[in-house]
Amino acid sequence: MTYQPQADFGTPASRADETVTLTIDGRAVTVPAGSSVMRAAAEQGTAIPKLCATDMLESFGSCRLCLVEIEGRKGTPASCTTPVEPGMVVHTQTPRLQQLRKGVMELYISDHPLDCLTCAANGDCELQDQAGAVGLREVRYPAGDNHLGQCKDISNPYFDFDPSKCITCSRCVRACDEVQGTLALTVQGRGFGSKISAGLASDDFLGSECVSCGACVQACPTATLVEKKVVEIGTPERAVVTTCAYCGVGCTFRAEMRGEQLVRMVPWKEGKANRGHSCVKGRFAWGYAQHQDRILKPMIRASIDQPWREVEWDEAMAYAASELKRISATYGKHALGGITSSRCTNEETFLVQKLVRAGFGNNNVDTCARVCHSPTGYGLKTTFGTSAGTQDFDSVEDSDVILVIGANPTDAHPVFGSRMKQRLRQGARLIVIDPRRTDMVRSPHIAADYHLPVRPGTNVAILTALAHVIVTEGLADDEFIRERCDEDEYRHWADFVALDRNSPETLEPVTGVAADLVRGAARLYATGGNGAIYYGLGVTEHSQGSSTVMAIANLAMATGNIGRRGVGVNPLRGQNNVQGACDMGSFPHELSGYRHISDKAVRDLFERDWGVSLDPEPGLRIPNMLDAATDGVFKAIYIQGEDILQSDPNTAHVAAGLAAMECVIVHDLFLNETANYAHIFLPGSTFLEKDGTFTNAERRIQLVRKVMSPLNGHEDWQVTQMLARALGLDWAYTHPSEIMDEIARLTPSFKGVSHQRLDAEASLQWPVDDKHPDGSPIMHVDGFVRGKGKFVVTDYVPTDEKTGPRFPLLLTTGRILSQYNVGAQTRRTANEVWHDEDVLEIHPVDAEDRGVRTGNWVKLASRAGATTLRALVTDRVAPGVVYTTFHHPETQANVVTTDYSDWATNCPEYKVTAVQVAPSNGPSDWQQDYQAQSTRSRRIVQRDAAE
Amino acid sequence: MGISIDSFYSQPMKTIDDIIKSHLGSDGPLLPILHEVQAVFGCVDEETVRQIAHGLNLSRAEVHGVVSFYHDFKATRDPRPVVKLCRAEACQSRGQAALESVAEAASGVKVETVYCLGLCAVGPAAMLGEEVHGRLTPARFAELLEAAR
Amino acid sequence: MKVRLSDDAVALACGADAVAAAFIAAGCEVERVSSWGMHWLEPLVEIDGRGYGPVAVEDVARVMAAGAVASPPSPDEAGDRLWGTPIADHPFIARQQRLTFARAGRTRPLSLEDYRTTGGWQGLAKARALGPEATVEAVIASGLRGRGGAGFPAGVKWRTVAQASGARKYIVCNADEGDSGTFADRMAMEGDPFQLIEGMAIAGLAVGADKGYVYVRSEYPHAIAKMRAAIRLSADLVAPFVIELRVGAGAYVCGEETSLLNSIEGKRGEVRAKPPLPALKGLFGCPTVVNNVLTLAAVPWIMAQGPDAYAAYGMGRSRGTMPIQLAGNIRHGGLFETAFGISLGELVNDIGGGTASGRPVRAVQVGGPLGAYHPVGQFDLPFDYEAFAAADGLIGHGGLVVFDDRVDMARQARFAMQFCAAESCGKCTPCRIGSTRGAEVLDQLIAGVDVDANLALIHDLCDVMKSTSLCALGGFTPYPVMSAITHFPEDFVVREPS
Amino acid sequence: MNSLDTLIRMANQIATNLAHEPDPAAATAEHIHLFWDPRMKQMIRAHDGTGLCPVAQAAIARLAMAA
Repeated sequence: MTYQPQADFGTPASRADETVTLTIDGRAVTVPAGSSVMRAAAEQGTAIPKLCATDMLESFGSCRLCLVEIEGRKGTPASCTTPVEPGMVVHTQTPRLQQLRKGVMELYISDHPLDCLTCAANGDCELQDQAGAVGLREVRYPAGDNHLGQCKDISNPYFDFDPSKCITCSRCVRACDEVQGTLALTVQGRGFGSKISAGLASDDFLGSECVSCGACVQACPTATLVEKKVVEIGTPERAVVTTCAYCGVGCTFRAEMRGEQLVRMVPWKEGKANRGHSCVKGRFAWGYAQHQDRILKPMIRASIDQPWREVEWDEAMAYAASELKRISATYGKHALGGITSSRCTNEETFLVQKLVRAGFGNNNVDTCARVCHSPTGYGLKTTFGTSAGTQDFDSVEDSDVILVIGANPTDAHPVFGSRMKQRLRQGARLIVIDPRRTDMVRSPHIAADYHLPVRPGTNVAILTALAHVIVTEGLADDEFIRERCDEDEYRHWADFVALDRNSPETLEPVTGVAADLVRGAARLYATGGNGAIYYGLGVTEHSQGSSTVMAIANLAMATGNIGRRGVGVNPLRGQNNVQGACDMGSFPHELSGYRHISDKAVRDLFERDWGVSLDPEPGLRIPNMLDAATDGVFKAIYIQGEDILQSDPNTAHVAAGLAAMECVIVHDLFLNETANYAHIFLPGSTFLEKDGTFTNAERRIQLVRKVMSPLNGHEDWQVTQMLARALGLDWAYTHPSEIMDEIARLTPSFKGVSHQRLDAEASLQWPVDDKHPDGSPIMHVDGFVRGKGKFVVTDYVPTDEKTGPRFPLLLTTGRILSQYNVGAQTRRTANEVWHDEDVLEIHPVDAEDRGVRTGNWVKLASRAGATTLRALVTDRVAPGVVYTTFHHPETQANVVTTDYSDWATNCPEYKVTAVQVAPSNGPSDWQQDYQAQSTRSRRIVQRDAAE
Repeated sequence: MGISIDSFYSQPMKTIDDIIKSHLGSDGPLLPILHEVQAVFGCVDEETVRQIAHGLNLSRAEVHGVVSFYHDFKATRDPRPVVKLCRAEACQSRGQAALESVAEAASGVKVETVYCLGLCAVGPAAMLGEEVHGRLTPARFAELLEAAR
Repeated sequence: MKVRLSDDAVALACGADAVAAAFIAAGCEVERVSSWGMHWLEPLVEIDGRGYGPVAVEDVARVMAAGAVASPPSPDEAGDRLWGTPIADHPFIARQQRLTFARAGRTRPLSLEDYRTTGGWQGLAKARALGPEATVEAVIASGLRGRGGAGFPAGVKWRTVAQASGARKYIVCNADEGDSGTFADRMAMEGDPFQLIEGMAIAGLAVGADKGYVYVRSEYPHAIAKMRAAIRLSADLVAPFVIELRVGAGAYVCGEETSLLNSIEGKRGEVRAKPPLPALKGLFGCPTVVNNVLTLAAVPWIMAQGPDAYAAYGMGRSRGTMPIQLAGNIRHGGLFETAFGISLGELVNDIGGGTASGRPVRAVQVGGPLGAYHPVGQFDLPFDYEAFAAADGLIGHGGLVVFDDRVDMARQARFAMQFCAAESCGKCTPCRIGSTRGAEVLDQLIAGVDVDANLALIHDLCDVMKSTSLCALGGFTPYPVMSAITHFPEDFVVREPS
Repeated sequence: MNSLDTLIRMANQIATNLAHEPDPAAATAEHIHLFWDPRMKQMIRAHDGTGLCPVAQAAIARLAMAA
């Protein structure tokens, strides 16, 4: 296979419905009105020379290579900025045009180093290509003023900037503006002195506002902005399209390879989730896949105080099977359980839950969605009838009012965050409900119309106050409610929210948000046109997480903001395959497609297909498993791709639960923190090493393709299958596509899904069934899945977690752009340069009270535990609120979080912990103990050494 | 005339934030702000760029791009008085070249090039502050530079 | 004794303030008025309609003495002095057809009373009575074309904006007059600011815009001050139309309309590709009329006197009058407004009186730094957009810069490239790199290196710049360069090493 | 906190949050029925009710009847 760059049509596609027919070089071509002449030519297969134009960016018209002649018009207009007109007759190749293009190219080359043969972009350089295309042979200009020999900026860990090679096409600047929306780049100076600058003259890329999304590098037509990996490895030779394994946006990439080496990840322009964009994680932070910390051989040990011993796969499987059987025989089958991973593929997840249900013989299976979006599943299923968001990402383009609550898209879902910012810059209005002043509240060109800095833990109160305004001021969409919802339930709900005790004024002391702000925001959301709600873990990770989701659904229904583009209720999923893991039946109470395990007809279907009988009772959720373990009745667990010790709340409790088990099987890339308590370690494979599918936050199922062989020898589904076979199950899948066929066979909403179709159609959004053969970008269009929309009264119930004299501050936790979740991947990449430790954000007033300054070490203590970290004094957080991330095991923010959880789903209350902050000199006791234990439990006796 | 650019802009003791705030009501206020900052502080330095970017909710790259585009805005303060000498065609045709040796010899005064002051029938012309001078001869130009110091 | 004396920048540059102070010290009442536009006579003093100029401080007593008698004696000095004859009868004034500059020299620039009593606000009143559509039609019927250089019919542009849909609409007055050899915009703003304001208000009424911007270059502090004051004084009269003044910041390219819009928006003054036309998507993305000062300043007269009266002046498709600016090495430099059609030779020799130096005229650059250099052989060219275009030239903003026989045309060609390099916004390649290369190639030519090859190269470069540049800066810089080479080839041959 | 305490807290939490349902005790019982593992249900049924709010107590009683 030879390397082909992605097709570039020069200017963005027009979305017009009408078409225009014109003639280009003697051939008729029909394109949407509003297309450029350049795009029309490209669609016809005629490549007009160009340098400043690329279809990711609006036309600019600066390079002057794409000139054409149009009959009846003077001169030689640029084809990128000239829109098509009916009957236009265009000539793209005439002697006159060739002469002019050559003349322009001669100017370019007169200020460009002549080092193509040693240039990193040799063979992958548009300037080189175009110089050839216009037939430039010599440069006649005398040696003159030039930009050669300028210093390179190598400050960014992933790419270099060499201004000597810059042709000042502004593609990087425009990509930063138009695609990413950060506007970190500019042209400095003017005329011949124009120079690309990252921020101020004294800034370099690393020190600038650049978020390292790489859009500029992708846009650069020369080697001016070039990945260090391209310099190191060489230009790619082939490309494989696959899906990113970081967040729930589900970006698709071309993994561009040279031999077996991954050179770069280039966002795939056809990808409907990301439309050719990426963030610093997806594009650059894949080095963990080759990191030396990866464990490639299975390991076992009899007890956790022993060192690990490398073994062959057979031995590991035999040992695991014997332990599981022993424990089942000794303690009963309910002493076993498993955890599926939202990082793994649908197929792998499906197999793990199948192993638990069919192999372990119980329903003790759960997934990490438990600790993030389980309330979404519960809340949206209850109100709408489906456990998923209602829209596709494109929908935001039609939103007039965007309400973001408990989400920080620019950091946690950056590619969608950029889409949202694009829409906001087009004029959509914005409401942000968040305890922190996130970048959505205010960052260049983005300013929320309303920021409601809600006190952590009072989301339900503020949403009810919004509903109060909508109902009492007559802003509800009565027609929608009458037609689409259960009216009795609506009236019940409306009477409740209309109570005085739910008014913004009454609730002001509870939420800490001024009543007039709440009223303004409610009016805007209800009357501002298409209103779309986007939310994240700031909604779900509360003791009333499920109520909050339902309160959001109530608001959307009350205002008629459901069932069309531009509106809806949109959970921003944390992990790449949270949606998929939930879809695949990872929860203990339901089988794939959200069908309750108690439903006999559903069970029958699976029992027939799998040839087993299923337990009709729900199994244990993760926290219940840990409780049962400390009770001594839960003894063995198979954990695929999740580090519960670091990610789950109340670390001490998690540790105690794990320590109480007799067989902990960790299946992961690295010896993670949980593995400190494991007896069997099964090496995992990265997303680059396997086939399968991920399902993103918009229910979009996309293929993950193997771009390289698994370093450990086996894809994760194969490992699970080996374990199943060792336990005596007769599984014989030869490819993940067969697993998907089984999923489709057993799951109505996946009926039309197959790898073959996904390969041909790039993606499908479930449900894909007889009623929606091509999938469902928008849900509940004609009616709710459950029939009538259900209004649920959500009374505000304060969390039991209370501040008091001992713990006067409220801690809330979240993510940062450059790191991901527990950091297992990102900490093993150069992303560390941006965030190499978790810090505690604290308001200046609280900091001053405690004598704390930025950079000081502080002790962060709750009733659950204490840790130390450094402080960052900032008014991004309100007084009384502190904030940190949980990316670093050295900090372990979850030592501090409690085991309080959502009433309906047990999703932990990560977002509200009463804490105290005090100056500190060193690590907490826990940290010291943990460090010692962590070192001890990571000892490995290598197989060769052992013999 | 009682109204001049200098008197309009120079309101002493104004801070950068005062200047930004006083322009927030208008659309596209960046150039007026930069003019006022330049007039009051003699330059638009990097710290000021950061402040303006923050105040207007722009990226600092954007503000830097604008500041560096326009010759009226200086990154650093030069305390010398500035004499803008027209070096455009109309003044050339009227013997402007004869002033060059005087300009080169200038000390304590910064001679900047300007292309046209709109005094094209009475050139060669120059401007000190907002005081315009036409029909310059080398001797008169030397006097002007001397007086400006 | 009441003495009238201009406070226009050109008068100030020639020492008018000191002269005024001397008259005041001598007990006279001094009234500061606009400039008549006879720049060689500044400072020009008027007493009872009779003129004295140029007047220096030491002449004050003599002027007062002469002004005190009914028919003053002729001046002792020979040459171009004016001494006691009625200014309005001076041939330079008498030969003009002053419509836009009808008030020049006659009124106090910031006097609302002077403005009203000389016909001010009649055009706006008429437009208000006629309504938007009829106003647009009147401007179309007048044949008024954009005076900034491009010569696009103003009324047609207005109609486009009037018919465009947009949340808001704007009137933008391009007062970024940066061409060497031009000063008509400056004089209009300094001398008759209310007329421009009235023109903008009429435009706003015609297209449905309620906001206007005047973008003045920072090199014109006096125009800025006058306009600011006039805007404030007339705010109630043009309401609800609101005018805001913006000051440029040292960028010639901001005279290009899209670059100017970017500058008002607070952006780098980079040129935008067209389409979209500013008329449809201009300032802040809204439909926008961008007109030059002289275009807008012509409108009140057109509305007050009727479009036919205006169209009666001129020739061909160039209707009305053009305020022509006679500059550079010319004996009678200043502002000469006349109907289109007058020949270049008449302007330079008959009206301008030849060179100021008294030496033979060698070249006249018409239309600013992007205009062609014309030899004496082209003096029969009529002042008309099409005629100049046919001669590979342009009338631009109507400025003429006269050079005598000492000019080195190779150096002028090099200067054109250097100017383009200094003022290029840097967006498009031919202008950004081509101007620098052009100056370098011309350096080689001046040094006598590879003359034939470098002449061929400069020819090719000019062709590329002219045909491929994004805006007129890069696109028209070849005009002075190529005209110099074409009409003055002797300056581009190998020279003896000096 | 031992497991029983956790279950009591959970049951109370569910009851509190379902207080606006037409029959809160029935809704609470249904919720526990649908989402709790049998061992958890058994443990709370076996408990004497101390610490449970009245609605939760009623719900557990129904759960016991249904079992």
